[in-house]
Amino acid sequence: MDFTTTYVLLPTAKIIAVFIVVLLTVLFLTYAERKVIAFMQVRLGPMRVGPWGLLQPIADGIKLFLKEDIIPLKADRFVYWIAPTISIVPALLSFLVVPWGSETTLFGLAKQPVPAVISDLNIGLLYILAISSIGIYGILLGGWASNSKYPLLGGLRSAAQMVSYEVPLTLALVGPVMMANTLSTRGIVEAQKGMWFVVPQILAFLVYIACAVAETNRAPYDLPEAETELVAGFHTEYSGMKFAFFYLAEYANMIVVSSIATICFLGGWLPVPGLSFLHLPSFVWFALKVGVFLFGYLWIRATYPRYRYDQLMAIGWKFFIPVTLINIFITAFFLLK
Amino acid sequence: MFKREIVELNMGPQHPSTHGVLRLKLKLDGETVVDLEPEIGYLHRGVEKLAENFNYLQALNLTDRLDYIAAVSNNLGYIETLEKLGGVEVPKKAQYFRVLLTELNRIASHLLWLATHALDIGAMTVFLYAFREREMILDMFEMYTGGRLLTTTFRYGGLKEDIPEGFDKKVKEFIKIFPSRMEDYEDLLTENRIWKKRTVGVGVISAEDAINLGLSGPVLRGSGVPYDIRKVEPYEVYDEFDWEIAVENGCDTYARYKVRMKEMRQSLRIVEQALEGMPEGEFRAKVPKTLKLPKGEVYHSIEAPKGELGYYLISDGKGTGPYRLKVRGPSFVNLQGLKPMCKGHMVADVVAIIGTLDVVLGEIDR
Amino acid sequence: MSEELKNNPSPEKDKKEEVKAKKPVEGEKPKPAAKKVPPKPQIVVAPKEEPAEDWQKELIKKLGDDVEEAYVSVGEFNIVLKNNENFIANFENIKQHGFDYLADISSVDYLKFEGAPKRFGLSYHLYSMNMNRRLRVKVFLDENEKVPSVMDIWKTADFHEREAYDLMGIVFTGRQGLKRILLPDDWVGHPLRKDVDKVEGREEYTAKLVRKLREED
Amino acid sequence: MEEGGVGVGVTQELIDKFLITTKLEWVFNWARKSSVWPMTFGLACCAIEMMATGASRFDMDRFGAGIFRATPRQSDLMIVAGTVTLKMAPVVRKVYDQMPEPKWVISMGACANSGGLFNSYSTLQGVDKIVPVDVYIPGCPPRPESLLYGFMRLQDKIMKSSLREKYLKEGINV
Repeated sequence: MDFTTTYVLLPTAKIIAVFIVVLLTVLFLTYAERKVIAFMQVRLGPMRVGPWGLLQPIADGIKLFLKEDIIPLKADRFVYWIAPTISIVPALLSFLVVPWGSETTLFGLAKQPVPAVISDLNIGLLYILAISSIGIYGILLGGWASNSKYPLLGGLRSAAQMVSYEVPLTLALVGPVMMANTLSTRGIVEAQKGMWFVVPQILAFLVYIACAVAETNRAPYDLPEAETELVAGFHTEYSGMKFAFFYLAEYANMIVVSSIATICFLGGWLPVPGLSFLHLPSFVWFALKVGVFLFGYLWIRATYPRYRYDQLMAIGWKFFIPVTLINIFITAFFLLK
Repeated sequence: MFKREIVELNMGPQHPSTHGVLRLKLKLDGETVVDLEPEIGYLHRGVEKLAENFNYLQALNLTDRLDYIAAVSNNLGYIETLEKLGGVEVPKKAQYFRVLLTELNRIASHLLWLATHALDIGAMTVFLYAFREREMILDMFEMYTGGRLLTTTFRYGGLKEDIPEGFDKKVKEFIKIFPSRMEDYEDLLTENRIWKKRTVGVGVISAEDAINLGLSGPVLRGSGVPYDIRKVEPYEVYDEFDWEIAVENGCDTYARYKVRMKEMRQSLRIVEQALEGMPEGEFRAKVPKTLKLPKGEVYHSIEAPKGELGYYLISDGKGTGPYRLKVRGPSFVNLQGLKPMCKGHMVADVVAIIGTLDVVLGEIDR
Repeated sequence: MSEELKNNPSPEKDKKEEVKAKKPVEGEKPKPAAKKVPPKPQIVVAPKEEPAEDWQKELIKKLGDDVEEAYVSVGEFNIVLKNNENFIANFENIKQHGFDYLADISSVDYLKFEGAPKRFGLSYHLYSMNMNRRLRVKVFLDENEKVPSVMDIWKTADFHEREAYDLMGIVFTGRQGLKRILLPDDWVGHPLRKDVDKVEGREEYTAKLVRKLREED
Repeated sequence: MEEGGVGVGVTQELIDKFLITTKLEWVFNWARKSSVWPMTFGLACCAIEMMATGASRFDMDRFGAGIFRATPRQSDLMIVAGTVTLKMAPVVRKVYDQMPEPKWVISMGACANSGGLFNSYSTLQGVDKIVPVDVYIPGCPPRPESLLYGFMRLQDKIMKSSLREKYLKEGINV
């Protein structure tokens, strides 16, 4: 393969493919959310816009794009403007190291199969964690720059929440990393060929799920935007496209954390043990697993009430962190043996 | 290095969880409430003044719109006040049917409370489940009165018209379905750890304070005071049924939640008995076409879903309408409990406490 | 109308009277109505009776000279108190008598009411949780006459008194924060007074509001 | 929002020259009508029926209008559900001003339309005195079906709206 294909054409093709797929998934995740929750709530959900309401997210998108963009008079204009961008860009950047399958030829573009990941960094997991920490600045700055009280409270809540939950989230991922002995996302998946890490790392897995929900501000940890308390939380003052960015970032983050869960605990693109005779393409397995997580998100949202701010902090620091630490010790003990 | 600052936060009148147009001026230290001042009157429609300009029947329409969630209860209280002053005997059948409808309304009102309270705390599915059952009750109202929400149900001396055919079938169906639906809500909430965390120990008020503040209804009964006007001063035919007052001793939001849940079950019991024991006969006593009441005054209170609903009626004996009609709305008085309940709690708890007080602004502002 | 009732008693009447037997006056009430001559409209007055029960007599005795009038009407026990220096002490007395629950304070404008001693009136509706009794304490006030607040005895009086001030213009002394509660702060007048029309002040206020909104645009 | 720019008078010619209408406008209108997010703005009795409209039996989400936003900044439609009192009127106006364009107002129920039953000293006689209303729904309170019908009429109105006419009518700063 020549230089251009390897270093320019292939990566570009991968980036475009991933970007389109992610954006489409995000869009239809909003549709799925409304539809799934509607069925759980004995309703029908969107059904008038296009067949089965399938065009709903597109209509929403166009409408938000066309909406008047209000910047409050007292807001810090530059920070106010840049906050949504800070929010969404890291969310999309995280997909750089998410392996969506084993190998791909990119519809014949590549002559030999190449790894189905944009870039197989040897510190992939660390990269995701680092990048996704930046996203919180978007929320924090957005809340602050609005110069209004509800967004400020929302911003403060999210800052505290994210800082608290980043720690157990990271610690929960240490277990799988120790077992795989690598930080590369592909490496972690490949290490699970014998047994998925969800079995030995069940503690870490449960903590990870709980923290991931908190990290993405979803119910029952949706305090930064708790509608009934803070009107709309940090994005109360945002309208139109800027609000849409926050909205998209939230859903993109959901996909990111679901992907990490799939990679670290559920064997990534590997087929479900016992079902490998189906011979499904690897990216289908990956998508299915991520889908299960996303469905879980919606299910939780439809079921649980919301935590209170101080209670959320309490379980984060007093329960999740000790549990993950214990898990690390246990893992280390067995690995040493 | 850091300066502690008390932040003033305006909650409402346009806020999703103030149940209408209640406005709270909060003083916050971080997220902790230091002080709070409810500001009301954003729905003050001058009901009492209008009643003086209306005749007795027209004023009945106004009572619908006080506590618009429990219009039937309001009608009942008002009509009974008139009947007390006029001294008319209501036929047994009308009394039974009044009890039946009022208790159905109590269930509907509590369902709406449950829906909004749960939504405020973040459990959105309960909201939609509760509305589903509420629609069944509204269907019955519609069948009898023609209105879903505002019913203008009863008339001086009895009922507006006879009970329609097929009404009992609908009630029976509801009685059959409702207990299992109650289980559903309880499954979602009662033992839910998050729900308990959000409600236990939140908004505590002692029985003494509650009486001193004039609180009534489930809020008072949640503090262990068995004050239910249906039992202590029975009106209509409540003393003929077998039921219990729902009381809890927790004094907190969770206790009040349990009181209302129990009350729905008790109401269903009364509905069942009222339907079974429904006597035959006249549905309305013989009363003159234009109503004129003797000169005098009367205060009559009933147990509305929110608490003691009292009407103070003065008649000058001349006009065909009230000389003065004062409404003692339970929510108006219960709202005074908000301040002592909220102090020292967090913003999120304020939302829960407003929900647990179950205030309706139509009744507060009148 | 009660006359008609007497002539055509409903079959359930007897039982109903049993139920309500504990209320003293229920039986006597139709009497004055019976005197009524149908073609000539004439004011029927709900009768007033002497208080018969022991606790009622005891309470009247305890309050002594401050009681202007005490009677039972439509089954309700009324005490009319004088608005004098003992006002608060009397209420404390009443509370010690078991009336621990203040249900309501209503303000009334008696301007067009025949036979009222003074223009305004306040009715305190009290209830005793332990003994299950009700009591109405009334006090009559002249225009611009002030009345002491009972907020120190029952905290619940706060909203009620503010409402009476807002809508009727009755001023309570000895309390904090007596300001408008239902109407906007810049409202002029007290709408529940009988000499105020039901729409008085609305058009002016609306016009002011619309003008203000126009200016802001 | 308050960006001014150089004011130039709008002429028919200018608009015909610069505005691509028809097809694109159809897409815009379609998107707008399919995604009308109402604001949770209950005032009185009608608010309960508005809630019922959003709940399981009537389900406004079918029309894509199920996302009730709590903040005016993110909503497209204000349903004035209930009596507007004089004390509340400035707040209603303020909330309306906070909504981003394009925005619509449904006046729900007799009180919001004309004051209804409450011809008294403290009520505003019709919300149209302070905000422009697109659709009036009669009833006291209107049934959820009425609200849905009113909402569909609003959708029709949105479909018929045209930028060209709007700019010609109001004038625009180019």
